[in-house]
Amino acid sequence: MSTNDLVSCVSLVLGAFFFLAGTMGMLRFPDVYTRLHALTKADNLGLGLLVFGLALQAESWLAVAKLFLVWGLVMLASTTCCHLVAQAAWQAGISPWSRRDGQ
Amino acid sequence: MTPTLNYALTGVVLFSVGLSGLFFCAHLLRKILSVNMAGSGVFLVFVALARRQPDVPPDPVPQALVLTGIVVAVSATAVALALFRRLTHEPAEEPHG
Amino acid sequence: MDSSLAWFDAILTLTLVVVALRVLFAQDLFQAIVLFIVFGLLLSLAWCRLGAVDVALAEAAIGAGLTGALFLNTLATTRRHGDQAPPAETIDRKGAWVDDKLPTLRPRPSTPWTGRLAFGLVAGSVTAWMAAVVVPLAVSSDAPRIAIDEAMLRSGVTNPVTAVLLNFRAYDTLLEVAVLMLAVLTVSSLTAGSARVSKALPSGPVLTSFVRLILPVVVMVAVYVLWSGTKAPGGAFQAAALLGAGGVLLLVTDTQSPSCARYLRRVLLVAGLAVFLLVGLGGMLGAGRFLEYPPAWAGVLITLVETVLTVSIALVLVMLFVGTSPTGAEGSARASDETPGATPLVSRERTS
Amino acid sequence: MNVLILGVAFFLLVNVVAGLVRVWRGPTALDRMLASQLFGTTGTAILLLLAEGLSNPALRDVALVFALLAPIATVVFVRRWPLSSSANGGSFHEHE
Repeated sequence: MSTNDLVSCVSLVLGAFFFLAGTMGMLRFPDVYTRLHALTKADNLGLGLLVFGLALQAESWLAVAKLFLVWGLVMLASTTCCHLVAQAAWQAGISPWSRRDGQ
Repeated sequence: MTPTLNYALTGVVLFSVGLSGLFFCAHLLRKILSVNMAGSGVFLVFVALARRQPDVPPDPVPQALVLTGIVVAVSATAVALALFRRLTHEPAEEPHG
Repeated sequence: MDSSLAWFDAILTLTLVVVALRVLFAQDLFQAIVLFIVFGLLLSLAWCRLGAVDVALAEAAIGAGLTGALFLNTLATTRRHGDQAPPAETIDRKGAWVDDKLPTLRPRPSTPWTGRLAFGLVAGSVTAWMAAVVVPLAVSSDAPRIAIDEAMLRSGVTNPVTAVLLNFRAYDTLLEVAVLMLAVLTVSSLTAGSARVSKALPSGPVLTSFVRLILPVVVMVAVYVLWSGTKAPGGAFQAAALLGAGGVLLLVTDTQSPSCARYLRRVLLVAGLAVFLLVGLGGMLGAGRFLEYPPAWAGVLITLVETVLTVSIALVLVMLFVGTSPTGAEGSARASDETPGATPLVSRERTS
Repeated sequence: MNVLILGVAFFLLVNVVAGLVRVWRGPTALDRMLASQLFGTTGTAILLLLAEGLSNPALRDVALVFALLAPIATVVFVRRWPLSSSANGGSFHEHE
């Protein structure tokens, strides 16, 4: 196995791990504001690592460009959606979770 | 179980689910969803059967049919939703606007 | 590798069925619609697994994007606003369509158990019969395959799906475009224009700049999909679905949408059908049969028809969305005093 | 290499299935919407992996379409759904 493949493997596995973290966050965090982290942080990092790992295997520069374009678009979209969802939640009067409520 | 068989049977099941939804759900939006579901089942059967020989590229004719079907399905859904809106909004207009 | 894919298929199909059941029998209607969007995403993955990339492209744009938007839009306008309970007779009279808390897996109260049993038997036998038809077809390896390969040489394109759609079975596609026109006419004439929507979230600077950033990319990708459709997966329907979804995005954010005279909108709306018909008639004069292209010109003619079709179908999809939209209220399309279909025209960027 | 790529794709599919629980449980409409947005990201990742693993580069175009259109449902939702959370037609709070 070449270094290229090794780096690619590590990156893919790490990416999968962050997706797992995102799903766990989605399932276990207490309210909508905290769950936004799963969408915007963990999953985008996971996707970035996957894209990096796949780019090392890609057959052409066009494919690499497409991979990174996809990542950029997803980041743009989830940032916007995160903002919109948070704003809508705030305006609808959902108050953020705090430790006292949780107990 | 080959992928073709797997997906084709899923298509059959989805069609039945859609059919039952059409009969059992009272809400009109649910009925529109059911028809969409049944349609997806039919599409799945078609595309699965297009790929019976795994070595050669899939048969283009069913794919073209499904492609046409998807676009027609969305327009039929839009017509149904417009009818639904018309039904729900006409009577409720006067009292509270 | 094979076992991993087999597991992938198994989980995917199982999830499809569970999600479908949940869409139809979950208590909350909003949940059902979100699950329907998820269903579209999963179905798109299934198309990819089956190698039907053309279908996957269309499903990703329509099934997961536009149809979900149509349903959400409709549901948002059917919510009762204010604090009054919905009038009781609205619920009882015609099958409880205002109420979105329907009992799980319970047929409507008027259905007696005999009716349910009878339907269960009917549905069961229909399923069994379909399975009996489909299974032998699915396992037979000597499938009858329509001879496409040698005809491909004369088709003018190298993507077989495009060849089928716009050359071998162009009749189907022509009629399909006619069906779309009919749908737009129906939806436009049905638009009630009376729904009042209470205040939704205003589109702030973030959403506006997002749309400004993303729309050029949508147009670019649509052109790419259209252009690559002659030799790789892609084509008019997929490109139009993308553009239509982009148009919906523009419409919903209610930013400064380019608008234009109604006659131009109408011209663009029927342009696809008209050009298709003209090319077909031209084929009748040249090659002797309706919709038969001279082989030397087939590639050019198909590209021409596809380009015009893309614009028309995209406009159709946007108009269909407008047909289910609230009008004359805060955060809605600016179609309040004009008749239905007075949508800001989104197809302008793509023609100039 | 391909075994790993397809394995990761399968793992992400399982993630999606687990995430469905959030759509199921809600509790608010926003949570459900958010979960579907999450599936858009994961679906894009699965498509990119399948494109490499099945050596079908055209699947990257599908991923591109996914990435472009994933936000449309959320945008339509927040722009059309009434903000007021009243007792009966409560928009974001669902009574279970």
